[in-house]
Amino acid sequence: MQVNGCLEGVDSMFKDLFRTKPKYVTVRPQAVSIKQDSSAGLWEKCPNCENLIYKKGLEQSFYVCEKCDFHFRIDVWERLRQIVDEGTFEELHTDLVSDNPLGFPGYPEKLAQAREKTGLDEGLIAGRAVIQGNPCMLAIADFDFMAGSMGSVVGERVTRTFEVAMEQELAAVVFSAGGGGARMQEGVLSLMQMAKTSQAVERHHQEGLLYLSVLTNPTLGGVYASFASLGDFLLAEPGALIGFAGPRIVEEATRQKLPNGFQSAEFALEHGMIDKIVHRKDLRQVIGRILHMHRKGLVPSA
Amino acid sequence: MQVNGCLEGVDSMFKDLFRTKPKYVTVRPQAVSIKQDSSAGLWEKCPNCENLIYKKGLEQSFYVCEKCDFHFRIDVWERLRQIVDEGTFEELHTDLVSDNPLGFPGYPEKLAQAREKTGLDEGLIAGRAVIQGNPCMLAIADFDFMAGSMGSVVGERVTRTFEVAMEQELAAVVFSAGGGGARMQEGVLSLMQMAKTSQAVERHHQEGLLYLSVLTNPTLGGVYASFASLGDFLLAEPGALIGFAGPRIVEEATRQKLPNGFQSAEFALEHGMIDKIVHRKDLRQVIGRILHMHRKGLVPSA
Amino acid sequence: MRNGLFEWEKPLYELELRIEELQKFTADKDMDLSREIATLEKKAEYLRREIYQNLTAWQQVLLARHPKRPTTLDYVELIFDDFLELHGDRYYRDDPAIVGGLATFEGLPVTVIGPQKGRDTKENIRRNFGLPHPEGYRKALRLMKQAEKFQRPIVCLIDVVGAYPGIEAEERGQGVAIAQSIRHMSFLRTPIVCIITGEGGSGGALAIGIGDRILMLEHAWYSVISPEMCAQILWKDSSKAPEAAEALKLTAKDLLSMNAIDEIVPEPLGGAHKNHQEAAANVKAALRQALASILPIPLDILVEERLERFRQLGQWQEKAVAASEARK
Amino acid sequence: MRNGLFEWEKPLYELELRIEELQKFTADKDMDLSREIATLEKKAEYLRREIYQNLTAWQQVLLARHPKRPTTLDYVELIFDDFLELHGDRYYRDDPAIVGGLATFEGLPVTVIGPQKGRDTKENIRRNFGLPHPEGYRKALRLMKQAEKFQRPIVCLIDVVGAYPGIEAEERGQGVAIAQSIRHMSFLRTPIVCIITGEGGSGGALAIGIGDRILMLEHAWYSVISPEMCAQILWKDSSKAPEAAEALKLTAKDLLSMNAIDEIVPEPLGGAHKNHQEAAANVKAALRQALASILPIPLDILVEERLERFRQLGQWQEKAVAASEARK
Ligand SMILES: [Zn+2]
Ligand SMILES: [Zn+2]
Repeated sequence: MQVNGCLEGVDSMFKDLFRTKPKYVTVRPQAVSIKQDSSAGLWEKCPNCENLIYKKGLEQSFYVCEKCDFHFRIDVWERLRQIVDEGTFEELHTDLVSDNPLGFPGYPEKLAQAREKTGLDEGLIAGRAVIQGNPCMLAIADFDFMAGSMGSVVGERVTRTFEVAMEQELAAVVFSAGGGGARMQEGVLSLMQMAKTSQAVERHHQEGLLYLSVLTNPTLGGVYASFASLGDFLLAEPGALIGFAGPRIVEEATRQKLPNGFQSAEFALEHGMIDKIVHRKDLRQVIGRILHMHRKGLVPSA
Repeated sequence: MQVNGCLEGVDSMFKDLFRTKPKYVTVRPQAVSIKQDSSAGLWEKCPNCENLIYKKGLEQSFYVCEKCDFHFRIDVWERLRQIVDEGTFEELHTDLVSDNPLGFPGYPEKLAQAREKTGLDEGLIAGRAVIQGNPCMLAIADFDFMAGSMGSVVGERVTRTFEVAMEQELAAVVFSAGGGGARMQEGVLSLMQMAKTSQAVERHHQEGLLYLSVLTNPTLGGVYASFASLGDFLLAEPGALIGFAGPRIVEEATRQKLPNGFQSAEFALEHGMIDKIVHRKDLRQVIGRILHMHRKGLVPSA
Repeated sequence: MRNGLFEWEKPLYELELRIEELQKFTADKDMDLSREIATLEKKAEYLRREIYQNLTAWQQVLLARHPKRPTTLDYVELIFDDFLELHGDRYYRDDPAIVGGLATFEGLPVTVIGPQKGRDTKENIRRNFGLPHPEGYRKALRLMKQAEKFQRPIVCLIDVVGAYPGIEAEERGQGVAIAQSIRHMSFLRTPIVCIITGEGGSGGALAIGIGDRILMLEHAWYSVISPEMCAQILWKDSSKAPEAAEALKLTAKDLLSMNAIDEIVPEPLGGAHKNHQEAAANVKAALRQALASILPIPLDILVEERLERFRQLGQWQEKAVAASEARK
Repeated sequence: MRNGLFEWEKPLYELELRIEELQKFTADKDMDLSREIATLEKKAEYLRREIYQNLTAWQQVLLARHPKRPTTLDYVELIFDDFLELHGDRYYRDDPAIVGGLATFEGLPVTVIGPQKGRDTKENIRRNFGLPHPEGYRKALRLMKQAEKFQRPIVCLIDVVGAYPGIEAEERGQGVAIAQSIRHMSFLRTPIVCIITGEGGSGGALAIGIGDRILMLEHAWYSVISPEMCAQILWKDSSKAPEAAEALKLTAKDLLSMNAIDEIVPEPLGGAHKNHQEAAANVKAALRQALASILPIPLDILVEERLERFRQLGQWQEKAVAASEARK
């Protein structure tokens, strides 16, 4: 009963959460993953069109290739910088640290590497934010942290995002980038996060509150097949890979050549699975507009 | 305001309906449309396999060709004989007679012909019945009456079927055979019966009551696109034509060759649109079983 | 029709040409023809009213199909602000033959939905000539349910010949999609205004036509079947469509008299295609009034009244005695 | 595996053969070998327990995949009466990889749903080897909503390697279908018993796995990923599946210890395929008990408890101070 044991304190802890003053996190625009990953040069080659891009210009272009619109993967801090009104993000639920519930070989080491690589303690940060003047609960996944996969901590943070949103009657905005889907090192407990998060979404929904899900590259597996696809509005970045079984799995299972653009955001749009593809440069404004249109108290002029 | 005028009395009339003793209709097994339609011989040729069938044997075989299972079209009286516990059908809503609201040329004559041909006053009879011991509200359309199309009277009778079922907390069983769908001679008023009947189905549904819809040959157009496809259970007779736009319309509009078995019950089953195809000889038993399984007060043995 | 002009408009057109000529003459030659022009204009004015106020049912149908008639997206652009189109049914496909999304109407967030005809051949092919597949109706219903969640009013702009009668549409349950849309739209706990802007073709229109207020443009038509198909079925001759149009009672005036609609929205003289701005302004005014009249109604009552309106539609004779006697 | 026999069963099988020989010898030659036989049988009994009670995780996985293992329809036939199969999702297709319908369980009407593997090659092809498409999950959800309407208990029999990873399945929204199923199943106001009878493969199993009681057969497995795929991803070597099976903690015992299931249903010695009747009888007894324990619970509380169970699943450390310090 190890699992239960460590959970006993959750309820009371949850209630204590808002008595302690939330910690303000400074947005750190310098921590852009693309810079960490690439070599030390001044120039970055676009992986799509091979255009050479001056790195310092990328920040102004939202980390989008100006030639072909390829959207570079960005980390949570860059995402915050692009989306959130400056200085408004308060991170929550930082007291949760991943355990190794199955004693899975190599998991602690992988976690340590991911922490080192990203500077994050887990694959998703969550908190309160203001977007174009509209307060909301916000969660952002980071693909560089174990492929944005959902373990117990990610699942719990997503769940609490909706729970706090309910408590405070706020909209929820979630950026998913869960390429690995579930985190297999946490076995069936990882699978169960799909249930837990979907249920939190539905409870929030039943209160008549808005949930805006933004599918970023890639959103696959258990992340897509739970909270990420359950938004009132599903926006996606251009070219984002979106699907349940990843393309390699589909190719192996079916031994068929995948159609062009298979599982791209454009493919998902055509097949009726998302509401809209939004260029990264417009994302803040579109999200802001949707949030604004769902504010209570907008009165008919008639 | 001609339309409204004639409707003013409806509400009070509706309430009076059950004060007057319902009239018991005797089942008339001799009035089988196939006999009326065919020539005077002793033998009937199966239109599907050209098998020669001894007419007197048809009654015992439920008007199904024993060689190829072709289901002959049957009239409401034969349907009652096959489905309803003997002597239990009480016809209701017989006081409604079709008008000519649009002054549509030739409509009164068509009605007169249909009445003559079928011995019915309209294309659907409705009432209370018992099926294998289970009381229910029952409505049966007759294709031979202007292709079973839905005018104001058919729409009203279907609507009242569900309303009385709600009042008496009964299941509703409806046999559709609306090949013409809407009755164009009543114009937009005919179209509006789709709304009226669908709304009655939903109200009945919201009371947690069972609606079992049986799609018989053919069920098309406005009949299919309203009450007929909204059952909790959708059963169909083998080979029944089921669809929105009829096959000729589809062929003309698309100039494509229609696939084999297009819009057959089997096609609808494969495409996920119906629950089950039931042979006419099993229909009574299957309906009875479903009704029985939805009786209140079935208690767990555990 | 030639140059977007109907046969019956020809006398008027010729008169207008003549007036133009005279005006040009006046300007060029500095001659005073104002009396002649005034006479002709008076005559033209008379002719205009004579023609457009006495259109036959069939002429109205043709007007409603004018290729330059404003489409759903034209109205959206002219009437609403900040339209954000939303896509997809979440089951199979995004159907370009129905558009829908969020918008504001004079500051009020609304959900706008409507079939969309193409404005040129290329767009028509992409949008299947505005003939929706089941996924179009499923998208519409999804957006309506979204609107209901936020108690956002719904505005349906209806201009559709009918649901697409195609093989794939049948495979994917065109009839089921329409029935479910009618069923669930009827019970939505949010105000709904439907406006038939052009063609209101049968179940394909009714599927998104269950409203608390149902408005109809002056020259739109709404019927259980198209006049051509009606003529074909009844008289085996689709060229008798004009007679069928007459018999079907499909004009706005007819529908108002049958209580199938609440109000007729006037069009610019000659039809909405003559002046998109004016047509849209009229729709806007009517929509404003319709919303103002239903927004204050509590949702329970709103839905009850919506259901009651449809419950009352239908016409028959009551012959309780005669019927039961005939059966004895 | 040869003749339906696993490698590790070989010593036992040989011993059983030997006993049979001796018995035959006794009968044919009229010799008393009862002492020898008794000794061997004792040994066999010991070996049987030794083998089947100490199966590795991987051996359990193989057992759960035994081609003769009872399928969903086998259990339906042996446990329920009057099964009436119902078809279709009402959107696209009837998926033969998931079966569902009405039945009675000891007189109580229930809705039974489960993925269905084929019992021979031909059926396997028709049923896509029991790998559901989105329409399968949509059918399941439709039948569950139907059950909810009549407050009819739902029994899900789960045996599925996973949701089908095919092109068309992705086109039609496999992920969306699973998410919606999880979401809506969680809130159904009717009792739900889930029984993992064979394979419980990831989201494809969870989609119909949200129950008030979740039972699992002794040799079934349930995991976030198949051992082969896990080994392939982690160690680029799917032959390391046995290690992955061990690491994933996917056996019934493991799941019970993690509170992911409520109860283990015992199988006949050697696995359910050795005796379908006995396996079904055990499932039946467990189902009877499970239903008896949840049927009396008021629906409000039932749903709350269902949600609470999943709300509690997950494991982490709480390091409020450490974490916030690390960030300073
Ligand atoms: Zn580029
Ligand atoms: Zn035959």
